[in-house]
Amino acid sequence: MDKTNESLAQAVADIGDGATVMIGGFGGSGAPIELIHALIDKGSKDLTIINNNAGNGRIGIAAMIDAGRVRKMICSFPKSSDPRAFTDKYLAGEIELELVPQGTLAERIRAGGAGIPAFYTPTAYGTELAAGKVIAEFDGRPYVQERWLKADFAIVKAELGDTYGNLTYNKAARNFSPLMCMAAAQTIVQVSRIVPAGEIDPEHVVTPGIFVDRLVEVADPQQEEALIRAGVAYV
Amino acid sequence: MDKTNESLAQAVADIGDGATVMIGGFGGSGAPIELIHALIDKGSKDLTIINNNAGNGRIGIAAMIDAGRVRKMICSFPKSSDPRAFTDKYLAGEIELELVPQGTLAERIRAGGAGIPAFYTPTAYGTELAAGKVIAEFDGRPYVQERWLKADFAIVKAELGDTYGNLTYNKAARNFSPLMCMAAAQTIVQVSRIVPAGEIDPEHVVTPGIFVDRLVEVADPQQEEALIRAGVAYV
Amino acid sequence: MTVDTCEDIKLSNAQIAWRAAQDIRDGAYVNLGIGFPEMVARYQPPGRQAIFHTENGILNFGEAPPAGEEDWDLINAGKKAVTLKPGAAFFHHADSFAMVRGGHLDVAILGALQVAENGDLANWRVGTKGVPAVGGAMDLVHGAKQVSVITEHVTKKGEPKLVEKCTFPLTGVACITRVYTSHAVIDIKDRRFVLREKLAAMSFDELQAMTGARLHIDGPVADLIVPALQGEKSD
Amino acid sequence: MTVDTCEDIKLSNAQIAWRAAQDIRDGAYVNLGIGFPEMVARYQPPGRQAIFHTENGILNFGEAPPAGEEDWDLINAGKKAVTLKPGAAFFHHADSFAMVRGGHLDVAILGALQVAENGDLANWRVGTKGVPAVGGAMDLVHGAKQVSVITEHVTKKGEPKLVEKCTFPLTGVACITRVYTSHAVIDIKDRRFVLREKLAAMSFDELQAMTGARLHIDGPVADLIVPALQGEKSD
Repeated sequence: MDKTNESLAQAVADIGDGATVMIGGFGGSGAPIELIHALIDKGSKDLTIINNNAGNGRIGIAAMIDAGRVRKMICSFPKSSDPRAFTDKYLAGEIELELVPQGTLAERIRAGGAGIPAFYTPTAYGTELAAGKVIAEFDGRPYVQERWLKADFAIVKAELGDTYGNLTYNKAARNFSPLMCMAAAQTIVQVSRIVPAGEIDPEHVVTPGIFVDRLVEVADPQQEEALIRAGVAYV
Repeated sequence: MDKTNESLAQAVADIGDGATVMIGGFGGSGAPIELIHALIDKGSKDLTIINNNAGNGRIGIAAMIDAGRVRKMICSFPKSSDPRAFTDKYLAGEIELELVPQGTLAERIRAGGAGIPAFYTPTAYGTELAAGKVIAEFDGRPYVQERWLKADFAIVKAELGDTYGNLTYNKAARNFSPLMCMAAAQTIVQVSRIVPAGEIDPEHVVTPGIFVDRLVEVADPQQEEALIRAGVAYV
Repeated sequence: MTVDTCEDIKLSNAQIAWRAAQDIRDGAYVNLGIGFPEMVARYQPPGRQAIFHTENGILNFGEAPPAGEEDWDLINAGKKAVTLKPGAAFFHHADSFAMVRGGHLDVAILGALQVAENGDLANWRVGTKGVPAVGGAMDLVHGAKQVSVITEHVTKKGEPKLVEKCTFPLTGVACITRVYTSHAVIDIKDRRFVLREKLAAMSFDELQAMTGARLHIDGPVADLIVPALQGEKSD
Repeated sequence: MTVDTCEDIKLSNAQIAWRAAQDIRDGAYVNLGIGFPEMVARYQPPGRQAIFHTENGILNFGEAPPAGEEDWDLINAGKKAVTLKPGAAFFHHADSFAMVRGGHLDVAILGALQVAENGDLANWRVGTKGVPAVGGAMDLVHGAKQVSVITEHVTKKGEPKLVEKCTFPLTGVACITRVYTSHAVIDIKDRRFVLREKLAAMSFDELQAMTGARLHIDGPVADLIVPALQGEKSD
């Protein structure tokens, strides 16, 4: 029943070539840097990565893109303070982009986790991001049909995790992570501290353990934004 | 900015005849008994009530039905340990029933709060509860289209509320209430204690204040189940 | 009649529940329907621990508290008071049914009026009279990796409950994959009943005579062996 | 050219932001787009307090912390470090965009490349070159009771930004109801630009000459009066 994994390498060991991987975080807030780097070390390629952004600087998702591991990005905002990794590959036609409005991205991921294959949203109606999509009118207003988004794996960063996988997050680092935990076949979480079951107040659990498969403790996790400001590159 | 109301009567003062009202609670767990009784006292009629159940015994929603105030119930399970109030009116053809599977009821309410006019679910496909509904196939599997559910008012019970309307709940009394807070034009909450803004840890807020319009403190709220076991009737 | 004879040699409800419990692996997330299925929780094999989900928003709840110590905000879907185990979590109804509809449960075990050979289930309503009430049944049948039924093999009148086609209103279409009865364990595979285990004291033909659709043999048929059990009262 | 003359007498960005801030009532829930719109937060009238929402999951955040004291898990949608005010709340991205899409925000204020007389907005992309990035813009335009734009009245090249029909890719259709420019305050009503306020130093004809679609008069036109402001740097 204990979901603890001994190492980052063990936690990502079965993420194979061609996998679809959701990665938590909004910019550097909540980015699971150690898990991303473990996945780079593993060497899996042809990945489809789902994240709000598309990497920044030379670490994390940007380092994964630099290393040529990412076939496709599904995101809302592939720009950042140092967007070279994605921009270069995109302009060279070496990486595919599915651009999704941020709220639609969040809702598609939640729908994937909640067993809702499709829903309607006003977002993007009449824009090029709705091109080719089913349109339907409800109560006299047009809406765009959007499909659920699922993944083979989610890798996210949380604050506390008990051995059953119940999670809390740190401040706005929560962002997409609770949704991604729901929408992936296998959810892998790095937490600052693993605690015994019962240590997290049941009222304060943000992600219930049913959505979590593996935990790995990274006691003093790196913060992407701080690394970028320090000019760190992962190679 | 302070959302505190002085009295229960003040909090429900503008719930008029013909209103659609979501009422939090699952059986007696989370039932806002004092707000329901204040609404009975106000005398509004022809109400459409949305709740998981349809009242129990002679108090709460059952008392409201007994008093002839409810035109229609939208619920998943109009049975209880003492279901006379609803059963009598229903069998006499004096109350309308829209029966909705429990998960679909929850999701329709969430959709109402989230601006999603319709979604697809596998639930009820092939059953009489999907009769007349739009069916669509996704990835080879049939799904039922369901519409959002909104209300003019929600009346719910919470545990702590700060003056901005941020809420916590007590245990499983949470149930439908956070969804109903999202889906109503006006959300009215009875809380065991109103605290100054800043007293609830931002990490522990379950319903953010943006979904709450009015708070009223009911320091020692009655518990429906306990009242029913004591044979209490509200007349 | 063969049927009458075999009614004398049959498993009690507790024994059916015991048998179903043996197939639940350690760490499984399980939802047990209201009533008879709740008995399954009593018979978890030593060394295994399932985590029980209840629709009204709890993971990892435990047995009823002693009489007089109930907290009526801490109840299960059957509105009975429960307790918490370490590692429990509370969540709202939309998240709860995201767990269900999203396929996050490993096992759901439900009661049945009828099960058809194609996996259709009827368990929510006998006819068109009285007050209909569906609760979460229509969600749960689409909600788990394995959806099983526990049931008497025939009705009190001796009529088969395993049938070619359900005559009662459906709960779900092609949703049941395993049936534990008072006389047998039967899988539903390729729209057929496939016999896996039967009471040693009865012949295949005797079992077939009690069954409203053809029983198929596809692989070995084991003896259905269940210990004598104490405290068989269903609550 | 009239246009050049009027460029000399115009509001600064800070002054445009100030003017927009005057229309935000006490207790309003407000989302400010990344960049220029963020300036609006600085000019809340005395005695009024708006509650600011950021897409990445915070309500009631405050100003940036002093340099060196940033917590990079506590950022806004522009990925800038922020602080919390008392009564703040954290939530995940699906809940955050439920607030947006569900119409729970009172005001959203966005920047614009072009606004059309029917309320269409173009603000996310100039053409088809480079890396496209949409973020939450397409959600926000459908997300508030009032969706306003703050903008220069014309581009740096003197081309009108208020037009009959947007030529840049659309962000949303018929979504903008008010425009605060460097020269005027204009409502969009019945698919027409209706002038509400203009700088006293310019004539209606001068303003019309800077505007790419017809300006209508429908009720009084007030002078647009804004104080001189310190610290006008946009961040």
